[in-house]
Amino acid sequence: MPIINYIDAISKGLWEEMERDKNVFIFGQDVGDYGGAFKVTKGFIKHFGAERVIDAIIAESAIIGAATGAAVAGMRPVVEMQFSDFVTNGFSQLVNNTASIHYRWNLSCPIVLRMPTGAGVRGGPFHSRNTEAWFFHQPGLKIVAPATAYDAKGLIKSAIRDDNPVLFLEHKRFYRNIKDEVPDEEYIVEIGKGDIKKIGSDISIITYGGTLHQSIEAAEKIEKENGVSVEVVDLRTLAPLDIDIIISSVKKTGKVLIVHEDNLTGGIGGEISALIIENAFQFLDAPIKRVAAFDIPTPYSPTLEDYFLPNTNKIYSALLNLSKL
Amino acid sequence: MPIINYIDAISKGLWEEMERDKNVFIFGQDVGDYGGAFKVTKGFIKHFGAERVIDAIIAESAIIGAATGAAVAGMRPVVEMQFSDFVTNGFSQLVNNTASIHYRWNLSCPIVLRMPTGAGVRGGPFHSRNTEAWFFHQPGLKIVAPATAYDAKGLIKSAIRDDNPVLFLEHKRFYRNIKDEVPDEEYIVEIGKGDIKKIGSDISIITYGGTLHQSIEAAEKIEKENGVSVEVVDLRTLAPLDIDIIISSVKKTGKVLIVHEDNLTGGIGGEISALIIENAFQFLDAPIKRVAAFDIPTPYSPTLEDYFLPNTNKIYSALLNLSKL
Amino acid sequence: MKFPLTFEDYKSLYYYIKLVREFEESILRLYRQSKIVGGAFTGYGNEATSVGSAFCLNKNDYLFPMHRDIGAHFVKGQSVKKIMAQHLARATGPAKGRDGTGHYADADLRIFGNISHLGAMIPMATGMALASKLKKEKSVALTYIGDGGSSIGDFHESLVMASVMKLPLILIIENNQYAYSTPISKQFNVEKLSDRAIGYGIPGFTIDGTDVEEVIKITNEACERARNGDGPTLIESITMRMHGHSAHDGAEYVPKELMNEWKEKDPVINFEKKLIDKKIISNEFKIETESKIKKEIDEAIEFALNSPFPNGEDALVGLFSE
Amino acid sequence: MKFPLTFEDYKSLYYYIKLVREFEESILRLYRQSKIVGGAFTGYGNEATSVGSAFCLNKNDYLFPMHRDIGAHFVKGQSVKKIMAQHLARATGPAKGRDGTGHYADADLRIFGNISHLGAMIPMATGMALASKLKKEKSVALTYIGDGGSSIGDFHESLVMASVMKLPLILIIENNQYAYSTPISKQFNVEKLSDRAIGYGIPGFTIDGTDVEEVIKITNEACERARNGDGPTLIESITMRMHGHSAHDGAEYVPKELMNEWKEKDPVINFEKKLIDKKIISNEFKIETESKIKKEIDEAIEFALNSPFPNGEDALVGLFSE
Ligand SMILES: Cc1ncc(C[n+]2csc(CCOP(=O)(O)OP(=O)(O)O)c2C)c(N)n1
Ligand SMILES: Cc1ncc(C[n+]2csc(CCOP(=O)(O)OP(=O)(O)O)c2C)c(N)n1
Ligand SMILES: [Mg+2]
Ligand SMILES: [Mg+2]
Repeated sequence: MPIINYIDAISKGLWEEMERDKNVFIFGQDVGDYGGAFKVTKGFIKHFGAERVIDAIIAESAIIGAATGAAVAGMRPVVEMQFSDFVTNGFSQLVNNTASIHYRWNLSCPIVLRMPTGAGVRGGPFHSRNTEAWFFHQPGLKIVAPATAYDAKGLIKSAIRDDNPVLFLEHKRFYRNIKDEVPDEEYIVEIGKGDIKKIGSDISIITYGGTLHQSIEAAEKIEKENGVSVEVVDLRTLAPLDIDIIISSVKKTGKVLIVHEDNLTGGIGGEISALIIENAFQFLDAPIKRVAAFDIPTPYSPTLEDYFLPNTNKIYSALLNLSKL
Repeated sequence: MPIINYIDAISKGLWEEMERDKNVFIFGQDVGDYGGAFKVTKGFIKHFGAERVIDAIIAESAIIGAATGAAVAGMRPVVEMQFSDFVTNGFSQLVNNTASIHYRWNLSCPIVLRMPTGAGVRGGPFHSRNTEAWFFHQPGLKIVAPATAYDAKGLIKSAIRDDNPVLFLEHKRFYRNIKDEVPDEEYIVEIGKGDIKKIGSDISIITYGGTLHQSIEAAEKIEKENGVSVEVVDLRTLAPLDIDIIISSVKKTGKVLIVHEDNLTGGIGGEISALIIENAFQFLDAPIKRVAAFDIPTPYSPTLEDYFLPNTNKIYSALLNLSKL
Repeated sequence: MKFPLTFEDYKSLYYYIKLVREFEESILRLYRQSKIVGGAFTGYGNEATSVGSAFCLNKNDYLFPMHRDIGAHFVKGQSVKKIMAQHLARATGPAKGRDGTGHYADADLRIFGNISHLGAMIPMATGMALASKLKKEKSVALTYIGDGGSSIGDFHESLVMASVMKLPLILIIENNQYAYSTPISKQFNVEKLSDRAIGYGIPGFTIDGTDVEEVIKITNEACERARNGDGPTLIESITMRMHGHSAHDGAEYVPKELMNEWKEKDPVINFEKKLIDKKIISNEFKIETESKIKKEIDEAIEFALNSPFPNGEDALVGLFSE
Repeated sequence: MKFPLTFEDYKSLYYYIKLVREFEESILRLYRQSKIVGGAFTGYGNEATSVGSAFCLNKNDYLFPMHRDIGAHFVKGQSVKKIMAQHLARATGPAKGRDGTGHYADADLRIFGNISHLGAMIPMATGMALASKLKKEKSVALTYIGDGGSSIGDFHESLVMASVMKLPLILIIENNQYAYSTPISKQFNVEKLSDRAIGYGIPGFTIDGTDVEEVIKITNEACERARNGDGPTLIESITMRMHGHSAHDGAEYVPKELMNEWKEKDPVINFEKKLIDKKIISNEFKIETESKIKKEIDEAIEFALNSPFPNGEDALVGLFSE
């Protein structure tokens, strides 16, 4: 099977869906001739034309609102935020209008919001946001956060086909650093389904997005060095959460480490912890632990950012502590 | 001691702080002659003048941004959102600028954002928001949510004196429905300190704001009818969380019910649950349970809204179930 | 729509303008009888603007009315019964009790009611205008904003977008002298809000919003430009909010003289007078229309009051499209 | 500031304009040497606007520079060393490595650097203008926005607010023909962005942003109005972004002819030529100034490169004011 970059997987998925459905269009800053700040839509405008790959003004509230309106009117907009951070400017549209269209109006709102997400690229406080916790708390939004090329392609296609608003969190650190096997044949990854990325029996890591690969690394390290068998559950979809895959892993291992790149307090790790307690309390052999970024804005300087972020070592240490409980 | 309304307690606290410090000023829509949509600042403009009680245009992003700028320049603005819901329009200012001023600039930003909050008043989806979970996840913001007149007055005063941004969530259902003893003498309630509103030994309820009184009612009912002794912990401050008061209550009772009016998923109940697990796992005799609003927008019709919201009966049932575990 | 107006048009307009006035009177009565669970807004003084502007729309045009525009709902084809059920939070309203007043959508009629956040519908209307352009539908999107609401960022972002993308959007600023208790002197510092159009490079007009013919003439031209691919239009309609902000508000802050001045310009009374004076309608027709409206409203009230509230459990249905 | 400019003023301006150009050249060199960990922006083409506008400010005026305005930092008194340390993410920069480039505040100098969200500083500048008014300080708040960034809601909300509250705010739109890869033809549809001022009822000017004297003249008048209580001014400064959006961007999307046209208007070269032609400065002074600047920059680079990165653990200090 061909091995391709995470970013190319997203581009291919977008391209195929645009070929499949002429109502799909791309809308965002610099997405046309320039192909977007990260070049995800490079070459699209030549093939699909300027009516389907539309450069937007710098006005995220109008962009999200207009895409919402277009979606209700039967189009299938795929919006690109230049960086996830700037979704804050369209926050009101997203949580008030977009999220509740179906509940209030009984109408579909098939909009995909692509957001280059996350830290670790020396982007500083305003180009590094993990935005999932805000939207996870908003009823009516679906959220996916793929961490492999395979999942990215499969999920962008599902997101576009979904009749609901879907936030597509693509980790910008992965674009050209993560590559894996992606079949040439048509496939999708279902929204709402997690994936066991590594089987294990002693501890479950529940993670997604930015910290998946570090989690796998730490799991492999502790297996090799300490003989502890760790299962790595990749949520892939954050809303709706795949509670079944979490609970069945926890029932097997009895110990849980939740890992996310987002700030600790109020991150979705808290909700996952609460759900495990509510659904599998009697299976727990130790307290649930979390590894996440510290509760500060993402600092710019490499020394600060490295200290601030979760990493393989921090996850390994947490696993080691858990294994001794 | 005089018994006064929740709303009057807020007004009095504001008034006293404006008398104390001439840098304090009120800024919001219709706050001047009209005294604000809920009349919290009724009469203020006559006493303090139009330079200290300032009617704002309808532009929440500019309001929050301007208040932030004024605060950094040495003023102490107290901003009123007409309803908490509209803070979404100033979301970017609040989470990007306001919250991180001290971290990035090492400058104080003493702004108070008063937000008439919460449901149960037939306000429908856009006049009923509980907004705490979003801001709880944003490092750099303090959040208080008083549920009594005493706490409301004590906390608005502390909020104004704090050199950091403080979100003051005043529950609009309480304004003229909740009254209690408020001393005439000067006092404050410290930010960051919870309060045991009812002592008990079998189960701990952890709650705040909109669900405090229902929690107390349910606790009293189960004590009377079923002989179960319930402790009610009123967080009062949500950020920074008073983890000590939570943990010491949990250590005593071994069973926990978290109650909030906000939507369940991604609400701050998840974080509280996770913290209890991390800090008092061995003291738990039963899974931690939660009672919260369902994961939908706040519906308008009384039948729907009543079904949607937590209430005394739901809390009582959850306590009863917990008591049997 | 064809301009100038025909006799039939005038009769139709008369019916709608009277209907709005009577409908809103009935809402206020229901409010005083505590039959309305939340707030109640009226568009007293705004009838000519809301009715006249919507009158210019075709069936497949998109309408985004605001909280003073019940008239636009009716003109676009919504039934009095359904709007009444909305106000009474019943299961038979289009929003099934999930939201009240004009807060609902009717996709068949292409009516998309507002949310409470002022300005929030302008980007959505812009998006429907974009959809219209992409689909080559020739539909226009018409929406409204208050004098106060026109300060919100969404107003600006949408007009920049619609202008540069040449979208068929029409935005009417209903300048009714007040935003809640705040007079326009504290909200903006410009003679005519339509001058904002200059900064977007689009046509802008300030019109007498109590004169239904003027409203129709200018809106109709805007529709034509929009359909011809000439982009958006900004219209400032000068009216008066002749009631309080909502039913609970006595509007004591409005100077009596100002209110009296505007009573002279009451759009319903004046339009009726003009039609009768010009013999476009007869006194008979007036009485007929009035009794027809009374009957319609009485039936709607009965329908709504006899309609059930939604079942509580139904609250949990339909968050997502399955 | 007094207008017209004195000889000393011209010399000072010459120094700053040259400093900016040399500073930015050095930043690009450091970027190519991979000494800059994140992005690197320059204000090539914008020197006259950023230097000239800040030149009008007093010590206690508030300055909110944007990402093309390094010149304004220097004029307002910031040291080359500190700005260099900022760019290199060192502990010795005013933001102590927590943010880079011009993203910091220096309360003593009343410099408040931007955050990345375009438009976000305009409300904050408006708020400082409000503080100035409330404290009767007579300070003005000066800020900037790009042609692209001027579409953002905060632009509109702030100007409505500043206008109706008569706040001493000056907003300069730096229209440099592009927003990242997007030409202005796709961003707005109006001849002059300063025409937006009409809709806010405030003075608006479109000026040649490569001509430092014109920039100073118009900004200075705006400052005077602001200090006199006459409210805000909107200035559109026409310039060219003569580099890519940031150092990684080759700007292949800019037509060669357009770039060449603008090279004729290079604000640094032209200003120098004019000063020498008019004998305001001598060739000697030029050489002196250049070597002074070179020394300053070399020292700043040395200072910054020898400065430590912050300690990782320090990341956790200072979220709140205690
Ligand atoms: C974003 C936002 N801020 C505040 C409010 C509260 N609010 C509701 S109506 C209103 C006044 C609106 O005035 P205007 O826009 O002039 O419309 P009018 O009611 O006069 O028709 C206010 C402040 C709101 N609904 N949305
Ligand atoms: C709210 C927001 N949206 C998007 C961006 C991404 N972005 C950064 S700079 C830029 C282009 C800015 O163009 P302009 O305002 O003209 O300023 P210039 O860089 O040309 O000086 C964009 C889109 C941003 N920083 N903020
Ligand atoms: Mg109004
Ligand atoms: Mg530009």
